[in-house]
Amino acid sequence: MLKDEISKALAPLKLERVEPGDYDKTGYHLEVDAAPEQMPEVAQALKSTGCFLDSLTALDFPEAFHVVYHFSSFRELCRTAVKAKVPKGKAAVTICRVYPGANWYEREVYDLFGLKFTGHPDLRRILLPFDADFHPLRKVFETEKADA
Amino acid sequence: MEFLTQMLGADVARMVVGLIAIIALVSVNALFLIWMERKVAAHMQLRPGPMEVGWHGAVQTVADAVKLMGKELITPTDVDRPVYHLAPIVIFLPVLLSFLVIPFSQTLIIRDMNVGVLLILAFASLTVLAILMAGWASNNKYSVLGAIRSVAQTVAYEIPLLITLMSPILMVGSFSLADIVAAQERYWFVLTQPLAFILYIVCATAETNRAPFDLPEAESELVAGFHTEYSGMKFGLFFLAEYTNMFIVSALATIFFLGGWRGPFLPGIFWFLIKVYAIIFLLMWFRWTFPRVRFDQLITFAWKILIPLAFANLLITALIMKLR
Amino acid sequence: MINYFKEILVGFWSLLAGMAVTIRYFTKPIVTVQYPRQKLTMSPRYRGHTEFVIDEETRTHRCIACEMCNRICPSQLISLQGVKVDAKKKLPSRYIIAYQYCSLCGLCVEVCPTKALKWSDEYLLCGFTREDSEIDLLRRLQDQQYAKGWPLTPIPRPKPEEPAPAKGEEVKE
Amino acid sequence: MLERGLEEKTYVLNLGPQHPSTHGVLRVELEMEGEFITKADPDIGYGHRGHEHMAENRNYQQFLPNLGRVDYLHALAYNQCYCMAVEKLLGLKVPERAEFIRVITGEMNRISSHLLWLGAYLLDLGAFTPILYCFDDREHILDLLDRVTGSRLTYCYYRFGGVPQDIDEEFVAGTREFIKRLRTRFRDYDNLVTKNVIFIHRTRDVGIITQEQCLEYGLTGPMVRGSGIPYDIRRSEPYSAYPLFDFEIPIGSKGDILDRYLVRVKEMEQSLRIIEQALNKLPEGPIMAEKVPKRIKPAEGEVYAAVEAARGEFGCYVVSQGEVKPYRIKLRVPSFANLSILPELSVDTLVADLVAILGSIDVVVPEIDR
Repeated sequence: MLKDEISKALAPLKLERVEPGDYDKTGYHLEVDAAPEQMPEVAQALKSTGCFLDSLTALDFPEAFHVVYHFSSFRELCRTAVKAKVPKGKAAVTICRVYPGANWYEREVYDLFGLKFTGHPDLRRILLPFDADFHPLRKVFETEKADA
Repeated sequence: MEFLTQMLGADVARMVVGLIAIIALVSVNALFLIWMERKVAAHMQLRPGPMEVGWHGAVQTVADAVKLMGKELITPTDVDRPVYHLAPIVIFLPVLLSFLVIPFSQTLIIRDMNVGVLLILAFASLTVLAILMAGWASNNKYSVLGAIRSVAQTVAYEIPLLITLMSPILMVGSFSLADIVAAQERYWFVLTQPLAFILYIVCATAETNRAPFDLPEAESELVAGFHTEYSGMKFGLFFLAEYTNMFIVSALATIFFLGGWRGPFLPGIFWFLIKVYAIIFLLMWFRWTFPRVRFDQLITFAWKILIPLAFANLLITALIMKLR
Repeated sequence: MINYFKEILVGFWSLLAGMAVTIRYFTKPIVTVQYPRQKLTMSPRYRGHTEFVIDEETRTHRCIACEMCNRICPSQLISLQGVKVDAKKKLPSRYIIAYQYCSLCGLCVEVCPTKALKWSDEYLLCGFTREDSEIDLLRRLQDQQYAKGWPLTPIPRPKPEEPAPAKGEEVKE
Repeated sequence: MLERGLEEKTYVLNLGPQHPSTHGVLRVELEMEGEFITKADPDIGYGHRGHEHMAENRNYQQFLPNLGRVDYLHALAYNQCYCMAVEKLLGLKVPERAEFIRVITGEMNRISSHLLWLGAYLLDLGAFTPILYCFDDREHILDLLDRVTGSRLTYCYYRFGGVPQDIDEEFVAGTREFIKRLRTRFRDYDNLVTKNVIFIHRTRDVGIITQEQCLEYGLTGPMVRGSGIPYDIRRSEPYSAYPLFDFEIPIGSKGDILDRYLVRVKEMEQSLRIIEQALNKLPEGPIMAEKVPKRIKPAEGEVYAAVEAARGEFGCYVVSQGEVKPYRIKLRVPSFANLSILPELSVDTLVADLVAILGSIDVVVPEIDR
């Protein structure tokens, strides 16, 4: 089972939480919580088991950004959700050395949430104009203000 | 006519009248060809094409031409002005002059020269100069790329074109177009020179920058290639030249391989035009069927396939002629 | 050497096969429709703009101005005003859709408790101004009733500040 | 420009945003040396409409029409994915007939998307005529889907718990006829395109994607299948009624453009097979789940659902805080990841190849921009 393989690969990292998910309810086979600094190692471990980065996004909660990484595999169905809580004002750590595909995802998160990724080679805005001065998916962002 | 003859002498009068006739022919021919191209394309694509102006849209191209003439001639900033303005004229003139030596029928030929073929080919090479001028002067990267491609393409394709035409010339022993037609009294050269005919059609397609060899104006890569920056009638002249060029290469094919104006019942001019338009239809058929080749493949194709085959064909022809 | 010629021949043959396809289609009848000259019949579920269902029995609409459609509309394009005609019954006095914002999702038609809305099969919709695409369903209903020779549904006014225009005038645009 | 270009070795060429072959408003900044590309930098976001932000300000049902506008070519798959995600959140069970209808219409939509791709791709390569034939076929699909869904392009047909309107006999008969028709048309496409020597030379050994790259960039859909990885969510993570049908996953060997082309063409044939089986097995029964709440207010939680769209994996990540509006909806669109490999693929290729590669990725730019 790929699920066990991944758990085994993640074991030496001593992550906050690695437990099987309720697939019928959430669509995850494995739920992982990690510290943002651990993300490159987590990504490396997942890559060694043959997982690819499915999607990367963030959630804006009042106290912190949750960066959510979804991993999946070509070989066997195993969806892994990794969450890294980044307190407001701090930066996440890039994984695009491991997965070059994360480059654009991280740029997108930076663009829409204003969350910086340390170590990212090219952290520019991607969807919005380069001179935009707002981050629309933050909960404090109001549409009306942006229109005006 | 007589007045002109007296004043200028028979030869010059013939030239003047001929030139006027040519300009009329070129315009009418282009208008017809554009309409034909639209109709051929449309019917191959299961649609009717222009239907609104005139019978089955026959006058549509006239309307378009009027629109083109009415359009403002925009000159972009930072173009090389003299060259930019000159290019449409340069592309149009040689095309016009090529008509001088084409025998439309036994008698309908403005000037039968003994180097007719060479004249046409020499003028045809001038087109590339105009394209290079247009592309370079436009100060547009797409245009420059189109122009550069065009030069390389013409250089690569003129060689097999000339070598291919040498085989029938060898059989006739004359560069005069009228002589070549006259030599096909018993049979058309397409029967004895089928390979040369195919090679010629391929080269002619490339020479006129038609799909699948329309790289100088490949719209999916270079937007519109060398004439990206031209508007109004200047663009119209490029367009006119393209379609007139098609007519000339098809006329050459007719003269060299399909017996020129020869044919039963109808007067020679009709046979000539029927054959020319049949070849043009073939070129249009290519365009609406094939994808475009890549630039390096185009050159490879010319040097690795066309030129060896053309040479082989020439050698075999020469051998047979010698043995006979 | 043999490969060289074989490749040329195979390639040449494939080109001829392609040309055979296009010339076959060249002779086939055309499949397109000449747009404004030929009319299409729309499929029964075609989603044009919404309009009132005319009840065969009462010969009028079934709208009770409950504003369900207004609430579910993703684009908030329905401007609906209801007026109480008696203690229980509520009728719309104004039902205008700003069709230019409509995304044709169909939620308003589905949510309607009295099935008062349906799709029209109008597809030749164009106009010069934004106002041209604002469709007054109550007026449209009257037009349809007028065309059938049925009595027109009066448009109730909440509190008429000015005398209501005569029925005949309302039909004329 | 030209004067400066003479001194420097490379120059910058803007491909797009208004360019015939960028398929929408995509701009690729090319650094070129002659006709060779040394660096390509796609610039996206011209069509950014803020779908994800819109989702946070609407309730669950009101977001439905947006899905048809993310990828307008395979809108029904996107509808389905979002519905699946919310159904998972609500714990709804979709009746079997509705699942069958979803499969049939979704696969029809997939064929129409692939057909449009085929035509537009040939247009990129300079062949004009195939797109009209493809449109002719596609028109039949649109007519059929029009009968069922009421719209021709930006469908908004599936609902939480099923589908709102049933399919009728005429649709079934029309679909069967269409399947027959398309199968004969494939022969023409074969002769006109697949076997064409120019087409083969343009596409063979160009834009090769290795399996390693698929993994690194998170590519999905025909992109990975062209590289020989049989990854298809319809098979690997069976959803809807797909486990009931027998179909193959066509894969390529080399991962070049030709492989991706062939994969898509074969996929159309497989889709026809699926539709045929679904029509034969079509069960009777309700089309809507029984207890669909009028007011959609899922409990707190999050869910990730994915479907196989025409371009790859479309994922819908919905986070609910127990309110009528979703807390966050992330749309994982396939084209976004698929396009991100373009800079790597385009180095040291010709412009003509770049156009061919870009076309073979099959991007739908509004989907990337969201």
